[in-house]
Amino acid sequence: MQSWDLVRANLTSPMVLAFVMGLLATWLRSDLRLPAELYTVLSFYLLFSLGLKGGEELVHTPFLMVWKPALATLGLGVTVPLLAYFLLRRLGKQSVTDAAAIAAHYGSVSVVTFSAAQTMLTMGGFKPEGFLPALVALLEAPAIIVALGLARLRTGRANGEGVREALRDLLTGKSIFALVGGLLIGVICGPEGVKPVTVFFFDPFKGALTLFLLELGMVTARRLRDLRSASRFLWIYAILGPILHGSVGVLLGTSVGLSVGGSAVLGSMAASASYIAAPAAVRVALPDANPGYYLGMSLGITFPFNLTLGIPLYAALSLYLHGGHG
Amino acid sequence: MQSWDLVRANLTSPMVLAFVMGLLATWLRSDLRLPAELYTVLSFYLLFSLGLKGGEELVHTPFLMVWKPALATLGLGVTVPLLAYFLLRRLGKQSVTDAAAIAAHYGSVSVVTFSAAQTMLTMGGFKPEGFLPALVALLEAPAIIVALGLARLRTGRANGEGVREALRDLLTGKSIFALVGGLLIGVICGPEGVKPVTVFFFDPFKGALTLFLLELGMVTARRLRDLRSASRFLWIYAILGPILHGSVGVLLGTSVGLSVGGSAVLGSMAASASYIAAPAAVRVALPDANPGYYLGMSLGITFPFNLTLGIPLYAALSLYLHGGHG
Amino acid sequence: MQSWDLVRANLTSPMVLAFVMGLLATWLRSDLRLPAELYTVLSFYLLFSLGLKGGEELVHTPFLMVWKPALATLGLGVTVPLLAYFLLRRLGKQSVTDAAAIAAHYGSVSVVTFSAAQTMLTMGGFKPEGFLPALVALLEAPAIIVALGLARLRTGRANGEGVREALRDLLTGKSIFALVGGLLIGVICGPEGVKPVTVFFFDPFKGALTLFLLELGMVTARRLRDLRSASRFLWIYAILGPILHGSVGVLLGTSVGLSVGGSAVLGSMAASASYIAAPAAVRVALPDANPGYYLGMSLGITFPFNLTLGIPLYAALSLYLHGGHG
Amino acid sequence: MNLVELKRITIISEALLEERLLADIRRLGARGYTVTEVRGEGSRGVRASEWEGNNIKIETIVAPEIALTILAWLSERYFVSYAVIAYQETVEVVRGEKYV
Amino acid sequence: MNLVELKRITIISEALLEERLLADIRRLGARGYTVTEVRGEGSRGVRASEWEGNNIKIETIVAPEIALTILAWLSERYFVSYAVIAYQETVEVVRGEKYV
Amino acid sequence: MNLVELKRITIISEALLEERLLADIRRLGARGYTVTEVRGEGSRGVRASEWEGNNIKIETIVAPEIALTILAWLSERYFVSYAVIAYQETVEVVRGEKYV
Ligand SMILES: Nc1ncnc2c1ncn2[C@@H]1O[C@H](COP(=O)(O)O)[C@@H](O)[C@H]1O
Ligand SMILES: Nc1ncnc2c1ncn2[C@@H]1O[C@H](COP(=O)(O)O)[C@@H](O)[C@H]1O
Ligand SMILES: Nc1ncnc2c1ncn2[C@@H]1O[C@H](COP(=O)(O)O)[C@@H](O)[C@H]1O
Ligand code: NA
Ligand code: NA
Ligand code: NA
Repeated sequence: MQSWDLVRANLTSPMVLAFVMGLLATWLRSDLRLPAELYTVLSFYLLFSLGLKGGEELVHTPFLMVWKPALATLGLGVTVPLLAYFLLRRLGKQSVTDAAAIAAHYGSVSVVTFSAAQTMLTMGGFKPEGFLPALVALLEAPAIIVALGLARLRTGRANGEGVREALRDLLTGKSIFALVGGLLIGVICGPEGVKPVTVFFFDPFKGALTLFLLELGMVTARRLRDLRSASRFLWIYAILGPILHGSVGVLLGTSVGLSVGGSAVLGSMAASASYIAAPAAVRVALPDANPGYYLGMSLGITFPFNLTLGIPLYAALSLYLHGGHG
Repeated sequence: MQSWDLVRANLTSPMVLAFVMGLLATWLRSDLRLPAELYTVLSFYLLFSLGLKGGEELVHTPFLMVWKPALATLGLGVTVPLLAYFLLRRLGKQSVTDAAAIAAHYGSVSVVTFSAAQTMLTMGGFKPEGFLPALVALLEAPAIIVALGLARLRTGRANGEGVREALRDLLTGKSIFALVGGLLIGVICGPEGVKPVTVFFFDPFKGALTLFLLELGMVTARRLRDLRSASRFLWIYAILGPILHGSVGVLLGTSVGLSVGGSAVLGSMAASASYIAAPAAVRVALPDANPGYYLGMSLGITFPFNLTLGIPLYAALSLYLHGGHG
Repeated sequence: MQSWDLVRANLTSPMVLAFVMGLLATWLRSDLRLPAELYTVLSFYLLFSLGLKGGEELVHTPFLMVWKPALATLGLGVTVPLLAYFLLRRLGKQSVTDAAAIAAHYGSVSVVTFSAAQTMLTMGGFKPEGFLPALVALLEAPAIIVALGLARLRTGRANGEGVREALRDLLTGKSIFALVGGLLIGVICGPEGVKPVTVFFFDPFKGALTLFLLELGMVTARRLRDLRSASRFLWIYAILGPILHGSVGVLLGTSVGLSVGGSAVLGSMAASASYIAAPAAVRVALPDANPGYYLGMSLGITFPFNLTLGIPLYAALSLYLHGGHG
Repeated sequence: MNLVELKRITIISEALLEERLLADIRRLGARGYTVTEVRGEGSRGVRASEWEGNNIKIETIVAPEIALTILAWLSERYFVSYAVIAYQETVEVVRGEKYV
Repeated sequence: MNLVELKRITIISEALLEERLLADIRRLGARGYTVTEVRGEGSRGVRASEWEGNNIKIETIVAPEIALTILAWLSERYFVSYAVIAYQETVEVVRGEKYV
Repeated sequence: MNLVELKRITIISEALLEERLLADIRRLGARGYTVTEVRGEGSRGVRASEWEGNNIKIETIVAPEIALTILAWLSERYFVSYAVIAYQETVEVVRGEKYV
């Protein structure tokens, strides 16, 4: 069956295996360490390269092809956090602050999940549309704004000053900045202008992603411990949530005309939970929310789930919705 | 018009845009940070790679072709600091120490400006002579020695001990060491011997330069603030000085037989102001000179000016002097 | 003569010259510094890439071809430390702890020496067997275990707790972890799966090794000072020891059917002294042994000796034993 | 040479708070500060960054009255919600006048 | 705001000992610690790592009795064979109760 | 275990001065030192390096007389032209004899 093939190809890719190696390094208490500086450099590199590639492709994409997916993405950025907040409050009995904090994470997007999805779909023969990185930039902020707004409405706790600071920081935040910076440079330079730097920014991308995932594996393993005190509902939501949000993403992507690969990647974006932009914003605006919950869920459970099983699942759904063919 | 084309090509290159992105990151107070370790590694990488490439090309360059440009370079290294010192004292009314300190910077050379000039000229179709990196190594130290000598003559302030220490440090300084080390290895190994490492040292060069310029943009933006207290004359000199020194460089280059590209690059070298070797030497030998002035001028104004408008200007002048053709 | 050619090719390779440049940087008191983080990242990169390449090749190597060299390697891991310990005690009059500590280092393996040997032999036209990195993984630990066991037998000083801790750390130690992790990923992914990341992990390998050797040169120069107080015997052993162990390795490699290149590399492995895994283990289990001796010898003398003269020597011996032909 | 007795305040906190804390201590009268990247563990151990234990240590030398103002403000504003610890010591500073 | 007088212990040692030292001070009663990467030179200068001078500094704030226990243990267990130095100071800690 | 009262000197300065400062304190009698990379801002804020705020912190434990000699030397030699701050504290050092 085709989706099993995807799962298998996925699980035996260097990227996923490097992530597992990182997990093991921490669990087996190896003294293997990669410096935090490498993490910083690689995450900038991945974001900037993604942006550059996206920008370069955006140049020769007709606007007509982009506006519907862009609207769909903004729609996801508003719907998913509301959905997540509602479920976490009603079914999960979480406090307003914790529910809003978690909703902000699930509404936003993980760039590494996006990269992994794009790489895997391309390797599986379903090349997604080239302008998707632009959508990532659109999906990052809105959910966080919606969730912080919600918390502010429901309590006085997310005090104005904190929220305002968090929003300002958000729009100049490093991940948006790197991605949008790359995008703009890609758009301005165009394919010809970008060519001299492709050896540096495009060719080693998959290898750099592999190395980054190894380091992320070590970080993830440490983060899982923070979930000890979390209720069982949160553990479950960290897996069923993504499936739900991801399905909405795939559906929406398909309905606005994205290809099999494109819809699957949009699904993966919707399913993914932010662990760079959202935590920084939430920590400032909602200091009473428990970081152990929101980071533990998004980095400790949802990220590995998406990386291994989630992406193939959204790909299978996308394939099915497109009538079983690329 | 051809020189406008150069300006435009220049301003829309990934390198210059990355530099602007770095400036913006600081001005918009983004939390984007690249670790200082990356800066150290990239600057070594650029210097060493340049040296290696230059050395490899030097092997099959007849000595007859090199000795005149080499003498011209040494001439620049003596003339430019004297010229700058004179103007800064007479017209600018600067103190002896500040004038000497600034003259040391403008007489020496910025390797990144050199790399950018070489890359841009090559991309514009005017490939400069391959042995130019050897000239960079020749241009770095003399001006600093001349300027410190001047200061010592005019005051007792640049005390002997400090000057001697500064000179010893200068000749084993990291930038000369990396460049000359690369040069020698390139000469010894020759093109065949270097081949196995070209994938690492040559192919990613332009991309690495782009990343370095991004980081340098952030640093530059912070340095500009130091100029607040500087007199208007210094602001002006930071732009007119390079044009003057650069023109001398292009003229001299043309007169010793360098090609359009080669003369333009020699002009860019003369126009550029050091911000690695010179500050370190000056800080030790002339502790009373204001670092806010010399670093603010060379890094905050002259570097961006050369990167954007200066290099095309020297290229246009070189083209004109060569009769309008490559 | 062919072996002189090897020596010359070796001494004029970018790798060896970069190492010399690193030595000079320290001896001439240059302020050239490469951050410790780069060292960490490069050593991980080299180990992981080696493993990956080895794993990928292991997939299509029949088991029959591997088992004999594997046994020979384990044999070396037991014989060499016993031999070294015996000589250091009897002829060298070293204390039990120092003898055991040094024996642990010479019995284990230096991955950089291995990489250099593999690269040089390949460049010299004697491509070694692809599965050799797997043997490196086998050679790292046993000698350390044997030597610590010896020390424990002869004194009560290597107290049980320390030895147990050291052994646990050893098997999850960063160098084994990186190498074996790469190996397993290479085996699981196979050549097809690894292909997308070869641009990152394989192509820049030689360049990365060059950069690493430059940094290692700086470290080595500082380490040499630690040998001031060592007896003359230790200086001599640091050169004659490797020749002895290396010859045993070449002989054993030839006798189990390895090619000229393979035997020469196995000899280089035997001749090399560990300076990552062994020092960490020995410092914990034998705190009274003098790190100045074991690190000074392995990093300060044996490593440069092998890099420059040793490898060509083992290659010449291997060539001779194989009847003078590849 | 004159030595002046001043207070050195040390604040250890999650890295996220750096800018805020620096703005606060400057506003409350500190004339300078020094920041070190550190890592650590405490009783709470929560950290809103992927990199657990990624902390900063801020040290500032101030006059005793200002030290108390700063410590009081930190205690009130940050101690409940964030991973922060702060303490003061007496130090003898060369040319200490300039920090007051 | 209440300030409590406590002891701050500082341990500087070769990086290799980090995990061990942290395990020890935790076992002896420390409730938290902060680690800084430093480099240095001393009288012995031996170091079992390629990178000479690659040390760590561990700081922990504890009650005075615990401080003495920790220092005594360090002195007995590590000082002979390893490159370690340790000292204590008195600090005034904001909300110091939580570290005792 | 014996604790000896000694002085700990802390010097914060622009990174450029590291080698010089270390040579000086060694010459004046220090038997060891520890260096940390830090960043900071002060009243002057000038720095002759592209990387603003790139400072070092040198700590050395010495006998009280030596502490005064070192501080006096720093004050006279460096304070006018360079970005340097220095202070001393009393610390109780385990096996403190070896630092004197
Ligand atoms: N007793 C202590 N001694 C030294 N540092 C501490 C101590 N307790 C906490 N810290 C530091 O303060 C940070 C925050 O502590 P906490 O809020 O208790 O998690 C920790 O990560 C440590 O770096
Ligand atoms: N007098 C001192 N002052 C400050 N730090 C010291 C002193 N002596 C030793 N150290 C530190 O402790 C480490 C180990 O010292 P040692 O065991 O004497 O080699 C050194 O690398 C320094 O970081
Ligand atoms: N009041 C202060 N407290 C702590 N560190 C300071 C203080 N003033 C200056 N510094 C440090 O000393 C360096 C040089 O200070 P300055 O010479 O005033 O620019 C600064 O970059 C800071 O790292
Ligand atoms: Na999402
Ligand atoms: Na110049
Ligand atoms: Na060996």
